[in-house]
Amino acid sequence: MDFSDTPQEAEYRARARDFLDAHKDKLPSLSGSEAARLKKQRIWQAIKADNGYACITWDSEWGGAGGTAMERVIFREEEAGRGVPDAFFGIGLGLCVPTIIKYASDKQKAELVRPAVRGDQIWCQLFSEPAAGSDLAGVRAKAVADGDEWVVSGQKVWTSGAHYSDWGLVITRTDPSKPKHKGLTMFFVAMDSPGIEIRPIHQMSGGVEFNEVFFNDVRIPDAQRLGEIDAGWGVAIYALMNERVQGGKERGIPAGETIRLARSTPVADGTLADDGAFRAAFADWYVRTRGVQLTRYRTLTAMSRGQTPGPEASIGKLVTAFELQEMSRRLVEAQGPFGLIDDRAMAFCEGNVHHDLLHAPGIRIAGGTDEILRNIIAERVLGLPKEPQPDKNVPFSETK
Amino acid sequence: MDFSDTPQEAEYRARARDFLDAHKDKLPSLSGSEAARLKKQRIWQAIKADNGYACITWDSEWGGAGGTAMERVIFREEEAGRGVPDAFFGIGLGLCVPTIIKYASDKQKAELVRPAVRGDQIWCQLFSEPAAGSDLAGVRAKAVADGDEWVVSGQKVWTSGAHYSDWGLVITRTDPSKPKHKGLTMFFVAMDSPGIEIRPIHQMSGGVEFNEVFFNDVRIPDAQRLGEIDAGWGVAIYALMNERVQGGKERGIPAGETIRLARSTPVADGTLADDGAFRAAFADWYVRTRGVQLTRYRTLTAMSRGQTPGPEASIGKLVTAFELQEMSRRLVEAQGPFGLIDDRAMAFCEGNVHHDLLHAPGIRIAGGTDEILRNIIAERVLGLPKEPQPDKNVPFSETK
Amino acid sequence: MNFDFSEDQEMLRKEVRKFLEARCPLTRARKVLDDSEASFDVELWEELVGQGWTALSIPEQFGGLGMSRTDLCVLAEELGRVLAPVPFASTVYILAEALMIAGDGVQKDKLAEIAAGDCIGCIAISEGPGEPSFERIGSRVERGRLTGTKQPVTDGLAATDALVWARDESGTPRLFLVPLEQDGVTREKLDTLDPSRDAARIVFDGAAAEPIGAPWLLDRLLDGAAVLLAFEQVGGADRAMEQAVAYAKERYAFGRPVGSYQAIKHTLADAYVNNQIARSNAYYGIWALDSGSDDLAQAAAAARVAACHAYWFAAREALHAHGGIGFTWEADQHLFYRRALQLDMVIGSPRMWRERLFEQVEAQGEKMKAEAS
Amino acid sequence: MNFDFSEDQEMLRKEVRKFLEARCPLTRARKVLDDSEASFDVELWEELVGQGWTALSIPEQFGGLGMSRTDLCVLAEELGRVLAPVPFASTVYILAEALMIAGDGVQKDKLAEIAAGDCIGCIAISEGPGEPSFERIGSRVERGRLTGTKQPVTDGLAATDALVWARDESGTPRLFLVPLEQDGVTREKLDTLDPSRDAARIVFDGAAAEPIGAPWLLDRLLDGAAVLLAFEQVGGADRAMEQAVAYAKERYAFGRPVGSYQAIKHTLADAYVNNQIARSNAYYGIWALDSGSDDLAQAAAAARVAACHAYWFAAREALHAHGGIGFTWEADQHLFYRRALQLDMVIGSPRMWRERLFEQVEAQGEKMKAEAS
Repeated sequence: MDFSDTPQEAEYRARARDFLDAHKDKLPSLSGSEAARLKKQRIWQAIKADNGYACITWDSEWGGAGGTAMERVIFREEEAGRGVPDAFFGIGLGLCVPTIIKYASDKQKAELVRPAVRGDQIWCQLFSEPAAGSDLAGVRAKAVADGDEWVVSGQKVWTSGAHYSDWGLVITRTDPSKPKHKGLTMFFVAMDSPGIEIRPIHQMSGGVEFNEVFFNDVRIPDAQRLGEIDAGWGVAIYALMNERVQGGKERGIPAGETIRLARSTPVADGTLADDGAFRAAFADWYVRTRGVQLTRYRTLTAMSRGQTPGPEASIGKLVTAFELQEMSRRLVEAQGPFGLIDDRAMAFCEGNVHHDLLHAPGIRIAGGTDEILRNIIAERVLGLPKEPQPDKNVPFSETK
Repeated sequence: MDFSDTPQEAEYRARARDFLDAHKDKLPSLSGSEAARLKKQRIWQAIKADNGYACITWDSEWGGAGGTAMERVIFREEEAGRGVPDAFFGIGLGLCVPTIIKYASDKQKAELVRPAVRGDQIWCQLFSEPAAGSDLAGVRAKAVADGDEWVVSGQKVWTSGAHYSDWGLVITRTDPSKPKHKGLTMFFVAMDSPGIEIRPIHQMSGGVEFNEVFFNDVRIPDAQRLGEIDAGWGVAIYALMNERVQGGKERGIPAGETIRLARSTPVADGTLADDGAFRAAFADWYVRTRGVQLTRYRTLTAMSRGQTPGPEASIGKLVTAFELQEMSRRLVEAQGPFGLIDDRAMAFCEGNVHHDLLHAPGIRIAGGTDEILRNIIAERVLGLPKEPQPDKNVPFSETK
Repeated sequence: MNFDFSEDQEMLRKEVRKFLEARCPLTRARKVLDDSEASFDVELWEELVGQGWTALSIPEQFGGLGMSRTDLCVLAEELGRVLAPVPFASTVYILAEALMIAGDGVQKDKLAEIAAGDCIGCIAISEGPGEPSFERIGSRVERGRLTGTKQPVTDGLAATDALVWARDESGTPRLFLVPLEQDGVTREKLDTLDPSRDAARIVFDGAAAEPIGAPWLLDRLLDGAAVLLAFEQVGGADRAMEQAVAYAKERYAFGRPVGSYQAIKHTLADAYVNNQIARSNAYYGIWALDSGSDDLAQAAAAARVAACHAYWFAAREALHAHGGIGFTWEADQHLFYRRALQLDMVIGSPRMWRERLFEQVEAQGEKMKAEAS
Repeated sequence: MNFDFSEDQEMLRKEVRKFLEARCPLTRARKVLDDSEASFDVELWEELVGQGWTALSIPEQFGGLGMSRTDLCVLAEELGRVLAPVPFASTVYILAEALMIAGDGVQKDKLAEIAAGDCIGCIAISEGPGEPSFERIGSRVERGRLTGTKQPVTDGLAATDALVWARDESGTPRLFLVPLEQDGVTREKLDTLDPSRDAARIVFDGAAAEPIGAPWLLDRLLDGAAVLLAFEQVGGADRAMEQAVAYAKERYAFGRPVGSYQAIKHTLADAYVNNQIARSNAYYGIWALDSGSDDLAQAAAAARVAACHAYWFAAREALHAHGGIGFTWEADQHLFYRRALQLDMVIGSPRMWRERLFEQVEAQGEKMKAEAS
């Protein structure tokens, strides 16, 4: 039980620090327009790729450095500590490209993997649909074979980065007469293909992180099929399993800053930090968010011992999304009526807590709702029985 | 919107007070052995019956006073204010006897109703079984016709007062080849019938409020059948619907006393009553328990306008049982290690809060678990869809 | 006991609901939300005035309809259901109440203006971070002239007249009546968590101000507002829950309506329970307000604590029950989420009101103990 | 980083679990629970001593096995799983620690007695209602003689030696080592919420007492105990949850296993999450304890707050998930419910530890800020 770096880890960290210090002027930040940020991130990604920091745990064959999960986390910790955002390439390198490596042809891999690792090409994931959210297999976008091409029509939704992506992984329904999980097929598609229309989704928090993507008779070569026809569900599961264990910081303001904020918030009798209700709530919030962080270190330890992280990794978002929602409300409300003011220039923490309060509902939904995550823990970790699923063996075309 | 007594109610209350004052020496209390308490309660019940206070809302035909629900509550408030427990007759008069009035023959009613109203005879309810708890229709105790008698064998459980009851309402399975709700038949049975064996259940809280009741080939005349053969589910529903809207006080210590206790509990910096965490928790507890009380007054208002209380009455126990559990834990724990001491002579409030803490788990279960109550609210009040019930149309004998 | 609305009041509710369903769909609130210039829905406001709603609780001698505050609750609940983007609460629950309770002869003349829709009120108590507090108040009136900054002032742009909490010449905080259309008053729009409602920073620089009522008036006004706003909150919470119930019946996942899953159905049952508890506490609050009961402070605090909890829970979980769609700007769920937060904070947060409730219950316990001994 | 138990420790766990499954089924705890005379399971205690468990963390020079406190955690978790009705924590996590940290030459001799099972410890800090407090402590030592009453003292009947918190002649509260088998010590059994564990009222009337350690020793001992007890709590919480999971798979209602209903399955998922969070905080706590980190006070408080919450939640909901049967005396669920409460309060309640945690996090933040500037 050792929480500190091992000598090897310490050495890796020192090297990473040197590397980052040496490239101080190239480090991207959160400021600027999306286009400007993207440009800087691409340059930085290429530098990382050239130095073995882009896909640290991947084989060198794919542009990786053959490193450990712990090394990846160490690098990310150091990067994050210097304000480098974790943006643009996560879905591609975490989910899409590993799927390409597993399912695409050698020629395709040779063409696609390295540009993605270097940030020259960006990938997005086109799985969700209006009627296929938690129940991902409810996909309705259909692909119909036409010679050695497929014609895809339908609507995808919640696609991050569709508007700046070069490639997308798209799941389609190829046989509606089979039960829902059994008539799906996966493709990759060039995002500039004719017939693809991308519309941004305006979120309640004001941001525009996601898109709707419409497929209007989009033609995809059969060569871009991943896996067998009607076997797309397994490909999707493989893709989603590859979502990496994240390093770096939790969302929301850090503990020390939370207390300092409470110290500066007057209440009738002293400051918010003197209020037993706040102190107790803080303590509970602290052990939960800290517990998630520490649990991630346990997972990393398991990974560094060669184990694959299991469904228990689901607890992170389940806990932190809700805690973020409630703690940000608590902090905002403690300001009294003044807390209503949602203006970066006036609100505390540059309005970040207000933003968290309006953003947290989305975190509780995206990437698996609270309910889906609890199901995963209950069924896959605890082995509790599944619920009856009336549409399981019914032809998709006959389901609601 | 008037929270005070109307002139008629005030008059009724004054009369009730006079009556109670005039019988001061006859009022039963919580002290003494069960047998002694039962004896005093029977005497008091007879006095109430003679004066129209036993079954205030019932027709005079059945020994009632034709009064209003509000009058019943007023009488009970006054009675409770003088320390008279609400014991022994509740299940009989609230649930069993109304079912007798609805389903039994005139002769049976003439023989059975008045003795129950006067407290001369006591009734118990024999519905639950080890495999029929929340899913009450899972009854396995079987009744087999034999001439003009039925032979009943099986086990009932959670029967309050079985050991001092004269009569019981018992639901049995008469046709296991029918789906579970459709092969049940209801009877009433003399509790001293040969073959009935009663064993007390030792609760975790130390008390013995319930019994297991074993039926070993107990013979019940067909004349004691209530409703048609195999139509017992409807009779059970009727019986359970008659469970009255309770008057009187909530369980747990009252608000003022809770605060006084907190004032006398030292914490590092002053008393528990100065602790913001306690104050906030108290406030939430207060509005919830008070809210339940006030909701009951709304229900009574609806009843006094001739409406039947609906499933919304389920909220009371759902809220108060859990609040009791958490508030009693909070109060006990705030004592620090001393809170561990569970001894009437040493613990605060004569150990009642400790008792609540050990008793609350049972309240969350008995008479509908939290989950069943939420289902009732969701389905019957909000109209949300039921869950799939795989055994619904399956012969009972083929279910698990 | 008759612990419910009367038949007449239910009739009133029916009319009010019918009117608002026709005239105030959620698109009205959204319009104000989306329009960065708008502070309220002027047209809707004029229609409400036309219906006599601003006049409802004002005595007939001042041009009102002379109805009770319990009648007013019916309006409050219905306005809460439709997220009406108008300065009703500031004007009717607060300014009109202040004038009725404590206005002098001339001040009371404003009641007729309120009834006629010509006067819009606001209350300016907050100056900076933290609950408004006796100790920290910096605004001051000297020789009838007010100096200080108040922010945020809900309905501060729409209002013609403000109640402003400031120190008098002896340093005692009390309320002053301040016409806003005068030199020495500068108003600026503020962005808040609920852009469907109006909020302003108001700078007073020597504005004419006249005292109204004794120093205790503010507490009395906040108690009354807490009760009436509790009805708005219950209305909003019920509507948010109803929307989620309707969605959960229609939306399918894994071959079943999502409302058949206990995670959703039990959460919605909890919302129902919270709303009922809030409603019952609000009923007791309005009885205490209308009957002049000594219990008002306690009843108002209980009504507010229960209503804030219920609305936040309902808005939060109703949004969540809608899944991804609920997180979009186009969906209505965030309107309730925002309004729940707005009503949570507008007259001091639940934190402050829990404290008030505790103090009131303790004080009452002491009083009863003293009486008993 | 290697944030988990080592292979050797996992091996140890395997052995310990195997031993306890064979030797300490829940009937052992129940026996003490049901026997109003018994204070602990003497036979089991002797077996644990025979296994060398009381010697585990004691240095070899004092007759121990010289293993680490992290090794001890493995025992703690397993003892927690089986609700072992023995004075292990009082003796090993507290008395032995006190002697190792602060015992003088002669006092340290007791370590060998602990290793051999001849010495049983207890810590006597509570005197009356409210968390044990610096200000309210009434016990006092004058000229080596202790006077005062302590209640409840966990393992106070079983113990041979007590650590007693009392004022020294200068009035400063500190710990004293007090042999219990002497004149001037009267012990009486107390009924507690968890009768499977020993508790006593101890009256000291001029008992011989010698000081041990500096006044800060108590805080250090409580921090260490918080971490080790957190492992007992995690063990108990996991076991309670596992029982409920097993029951929920087998028990049918409405034609389905109750564990297929989200109300049950999500509650058990929450229990799992709580337990993992408690486990991770406990790991950090033991790392801080064993590595002598400055973070110990904060890590210990976090471990305790998380563990108390997890155990209470798991015990409460595991009982509930069993339905009526869980409420009976014969079922095992109340054993966990009671033990959760016992461990909640035994070294000060979660309320107190939340306060400690807040203070520690704030102090650390200040320190880091000072270092940064």
